[in-house]
Amino acid sequence: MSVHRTSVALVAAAGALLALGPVIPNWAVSLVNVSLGIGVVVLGMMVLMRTGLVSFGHGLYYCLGAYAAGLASNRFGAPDMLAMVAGGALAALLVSAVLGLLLAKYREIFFAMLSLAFSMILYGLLVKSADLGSTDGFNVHAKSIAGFAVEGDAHRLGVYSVIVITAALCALLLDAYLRSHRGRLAEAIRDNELRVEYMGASVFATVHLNYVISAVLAGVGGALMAIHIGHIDPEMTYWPQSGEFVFIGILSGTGSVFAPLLGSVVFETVRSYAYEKSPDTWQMVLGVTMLMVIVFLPGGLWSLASRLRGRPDSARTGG
Amino acid sequence: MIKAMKPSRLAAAATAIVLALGAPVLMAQQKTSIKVGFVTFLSGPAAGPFGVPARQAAEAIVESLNAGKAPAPYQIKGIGGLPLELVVIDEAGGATKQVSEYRTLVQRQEVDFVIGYIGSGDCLAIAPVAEELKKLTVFFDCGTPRIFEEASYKYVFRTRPHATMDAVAATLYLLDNRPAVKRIAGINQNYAYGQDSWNDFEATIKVLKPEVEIVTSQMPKFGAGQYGAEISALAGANPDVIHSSLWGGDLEAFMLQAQPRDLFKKNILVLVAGEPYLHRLPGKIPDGTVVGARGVNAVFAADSPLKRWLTDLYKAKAGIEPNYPAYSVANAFLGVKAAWEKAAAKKVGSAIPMGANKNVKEEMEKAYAPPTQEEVIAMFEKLSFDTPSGKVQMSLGKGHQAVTGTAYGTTRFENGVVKVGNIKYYPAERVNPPEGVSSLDWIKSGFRATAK
Amino acid sequence: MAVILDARGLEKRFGAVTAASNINVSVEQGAIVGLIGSNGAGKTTFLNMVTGYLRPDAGSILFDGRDITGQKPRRITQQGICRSFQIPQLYNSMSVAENLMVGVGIVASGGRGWAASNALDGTPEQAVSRMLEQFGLAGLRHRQAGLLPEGTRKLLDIAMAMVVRPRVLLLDEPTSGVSADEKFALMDMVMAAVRAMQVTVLFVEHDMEVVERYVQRILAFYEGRIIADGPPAEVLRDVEVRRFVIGEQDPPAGDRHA
Amino acid sequence: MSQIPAVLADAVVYASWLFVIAVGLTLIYGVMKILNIAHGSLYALGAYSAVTLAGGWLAKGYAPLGSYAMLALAALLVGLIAGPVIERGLLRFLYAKDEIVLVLVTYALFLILEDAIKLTWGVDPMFVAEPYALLGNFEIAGLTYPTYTLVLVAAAIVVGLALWWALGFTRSGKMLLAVIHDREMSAAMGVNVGLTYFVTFTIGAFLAALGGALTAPTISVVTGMGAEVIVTAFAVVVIGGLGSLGGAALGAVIVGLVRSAAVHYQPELELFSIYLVMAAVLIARPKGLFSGAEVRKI
Repeated sequence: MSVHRTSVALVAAAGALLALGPVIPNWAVSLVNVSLGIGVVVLGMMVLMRTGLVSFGHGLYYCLGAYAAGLASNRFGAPDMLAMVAGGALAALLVSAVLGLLLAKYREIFFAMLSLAFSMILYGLLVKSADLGSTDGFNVHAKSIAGFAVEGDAHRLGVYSVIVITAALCALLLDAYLRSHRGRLAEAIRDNELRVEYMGASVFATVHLNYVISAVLAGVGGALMAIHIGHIDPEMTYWPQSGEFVFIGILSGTGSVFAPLLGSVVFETVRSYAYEKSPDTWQMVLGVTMLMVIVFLPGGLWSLASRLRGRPDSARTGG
Repeated sequence: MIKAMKPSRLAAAATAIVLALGAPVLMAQQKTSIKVGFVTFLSGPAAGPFGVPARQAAEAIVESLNAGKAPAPYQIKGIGGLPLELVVIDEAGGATKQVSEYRTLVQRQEVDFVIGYIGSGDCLAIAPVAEELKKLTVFFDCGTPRIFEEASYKYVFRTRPHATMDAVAATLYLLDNRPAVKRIAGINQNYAYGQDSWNDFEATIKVLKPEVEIVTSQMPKFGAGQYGAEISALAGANPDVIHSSLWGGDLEAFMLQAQPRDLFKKNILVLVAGEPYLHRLPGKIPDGTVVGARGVNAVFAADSPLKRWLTDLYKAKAGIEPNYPAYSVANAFLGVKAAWEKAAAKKVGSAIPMGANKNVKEEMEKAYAPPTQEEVIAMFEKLSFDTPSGKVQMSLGKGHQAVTGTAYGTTRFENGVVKVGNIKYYPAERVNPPEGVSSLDWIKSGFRATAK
Repeated sequence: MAVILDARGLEKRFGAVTAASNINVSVEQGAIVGLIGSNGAGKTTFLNMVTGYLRPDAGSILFDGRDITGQKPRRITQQGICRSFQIPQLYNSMSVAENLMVGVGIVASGGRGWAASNALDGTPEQAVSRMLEQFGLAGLRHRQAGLLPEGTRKLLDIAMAMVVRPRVLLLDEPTSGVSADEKFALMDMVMAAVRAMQVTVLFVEHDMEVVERYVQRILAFYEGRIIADGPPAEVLRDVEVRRFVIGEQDPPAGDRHA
Repeated sequence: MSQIPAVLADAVVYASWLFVIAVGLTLIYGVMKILNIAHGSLYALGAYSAVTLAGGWLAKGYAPLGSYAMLALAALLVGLIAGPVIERGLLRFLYAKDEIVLVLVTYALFLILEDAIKLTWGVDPMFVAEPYALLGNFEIAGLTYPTYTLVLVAAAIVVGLALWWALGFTRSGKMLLAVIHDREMSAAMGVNVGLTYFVTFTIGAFLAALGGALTAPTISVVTGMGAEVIVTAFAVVVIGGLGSLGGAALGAVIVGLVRSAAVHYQPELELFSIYLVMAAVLIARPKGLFSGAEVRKI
């Protein structure tokens, strides 16, 4: 049964990454950090996509999480990585619980567009707030992990470990949820809301819950990125950022919690090489990649994986 | 003969000779070239006015330096005799992406140092990473004073003065020439640079002339393109002065829309960063407009061999006069070159006089090996060096932040070209805060505050 | 026998159209009732009001003595009334077994609102397997629902209604779109399952053979009214019924969406 | 002096501009259910072509008035070349895809076109201002407006009326509406959906390019201008109700008024006024102002 396999595989992968931490080159560490930080956000996109929803404004929670983490460390004197992650999750939780009441009634393009509007409003607010550095944002420096101060190499590995472990944890929990009866409702709702209601379950409650879950994941991802990058700015809630999350979500596929994590590694690698090798046409490279995936891998990269394993491709995009 | 010479003089002479001719040969087996990461906007709205001119300047300067064509004191080939090679990266995509790209540049490309960054947000984000990766990084264009006022860095330098100077000098110039101004309006992009630029200007003029009235401050969103309503609002407020830090496509769109609507009939326009557009908007910039070039750059730069050098190589590359981003790039390259070669000379100078030790070859190699990054940084701090825009002193931010004087002038449209006349120069210390004082405090204190 | 479903004076209008006027129906536990009438006669409107898809303009619906008028479909399902659909409402991207597992899962994770009678016996997996057996779908458990032939879709649609263990089952044209030679096999299967679980059934049907063969009682609808109510033999002999209902049979409504 | 006339005048001008850039977007969505992000790039293409053609025309010293023809020509060329190429060459293979995936397809297209434009025209801002000033000025409430702004307003009205007529009173227009209401049905009824899509997208592309061409003389065309415009256009059509012509018009007017009022009375709010409106409208009317509620048959 896939229950144990996924969880075991996740733990194993996390363990392997942690073991590799000290030996792999610095840039690889950074690649893993970014990919997993983004990957956690895309896990959130995956929950939505399973529910048949796509948000063009998930940067809202990514950014919120980052700023919460940043303020936790710079203003509220908690420059502790765990506190920052918790802060990011909490901020996303509170806001999404409220906005969710509204958005859970929306579907398709209208859900996407209302999310977009909210994310752009946050952008406007941040640009206006000079004491948060306006568009320049501000720098963040996490000084400790669960109270243990870290500096230099310890800091580098600390950040890496916190990100790897958090990402693995998020994936584990999400996987458990998606396999639960409640979690399975997501796809049922995507397929046929009417029937779900006639089977006695509340579509609204489920969509709301999934929305909040995806927001919290985005918040955690934002906090992780704030810790790794050490800088946050309103760009994080600007629409192309949200578009990128959707793209990675589609690129990855929704077949397994592994998909978003691997998908974002692939995306980060492609993007970084595009920047490096063709500084003048990296957008073109990304665009073409995107089209290739949509045309040749409709189920996302994960469908490739499941095809290789000769299993029915359960990966599907939103809507 | 040689015996009679003092060791130091001997060393100096030797340095000059060897660095100019022999050094590369001597160092062949160690290091054959210097890899420079260069980051600038290649896409997006900032690419045209800043990003690409900066890149063209960088490429032209590198060619010229490698060919040893630069005038004194930069005639040594490349840097310290080593040829430079550029790795260019697009700055677009936001600070988050830039941090990743910077890591790639330093760790995968293994560049020797990085010159770059136009966006203030990017500079703020990169600085701590440069520190973490211990890589010499020189910001050539970004403006925010926050970088060295909020933190201090060992590996980070900025070879252009920060933006406070622009606002302060603009105000001084305005009040020197039009002491009567009363009604002030502004139109600035709604992002950090635009906001800071307006706030500094407002603060300065309030200090120097408390009775002025701010009639309106328009803050169109970055890249808005349509300024119809803003122009009406500005006209409706009928100000004596309109302050603007708009740049690039936004400035041009604003001018193109405002000028036919006679917005500037009854007031003075102040364009803090207007210089690059003078040649682009002939006839669109009203006479009497106050323009700056964010430093003693371009039209304001006094004629000198270095200015002629930059002008020629840039014209050859881009076909037009270099604008201030090109000057900023020159500052950055020449700053590193000066520090590097000073460090090299120091090594040779401090080397034991030849012959004192039997193993002369070993002595030579040690003395002529390229300086370490730490040695270069040690020389870079508090360095003062010549550039096409005059002397640059690294006197703020514990010797990491440049100050220069600046200048403003007034435009005059003459037979098809916009001339800048009535140019006034403001010395560095008059328009820059002293070490250890934040720009805004300095302004608010009426330019009196000193580090406590 | 105890009355389980009791509709009193139901009214429903859509603008000028009267979809239901003064509908009075009371159904005993375990009864199997057929609803006949031409399209637009008000059969489906009645179904929709009972299952909460439409709120009646007037009148009340009692289920097992409790007033459920105007409650949400979800609440009504939880109390033990479930329905199938004229156009099968499946989870097309899921396998047959998963389609049922969703329902079982909802019941299993239950929570307040659910009537005791819905409680599963055995594990969810067992509940699903039992249902697959009863509807002869065991062989198809791994097939994707979206790719099934119409007859099987109908069957699965009904199984999905049964899997949440209702006490009253409403079937909306179970045999429409099913080929003539399939329809009895399908109905036999359904009825067997229904009897095994002692479920009260109301079903809308155009096919008189099917009606005659399976029901003990018929409600004949015309222009939103019930024009006849009684045992098949009686009702089908009724003059009005012969003219308004049987006289003009409609072709089965074609599938307009999925 | 009361600001109200100025507020209204600026609102009208801005609304006209918004309408011209948004109407093609809503048309394409209405018929093809594609929210076309590449609309922004087509807008930019229109602007760049306009600058090139009109600039070239004036450089040759031909009659200045001819530059307006050049603007129109630029829009036509982009519409008739880029439109068909994109629709035949890419989109038609993907209609089966999910609505959201199609948005991503156009996003990919947008990225590709952004660099294509850069490679063709370089990154230097370009402008051709003559057509803007050529027609002189007029005054409203003591404020000067270039007569060219009237051209913009007129263009908006003409485009609006033309589409309204074409959709409501011509055979092919009625077919279009049929497709809007029910793809399968109209296909069954023998409407050539493929052709309809082809024509619609071409017209949509033309309208995007027209927006760019008409804007070109008032701005300096720069790389990334498409990105700035597209989200604003989204807001407008979403406010009005996706796929609704009248909606786009109403959306444009509302946004125009709000923004103009913000600039005159509360410049601070300009930045997100449009998104506040968008959120408010969507909250009040989940599918925008003009949108028919669809009933589900079960």
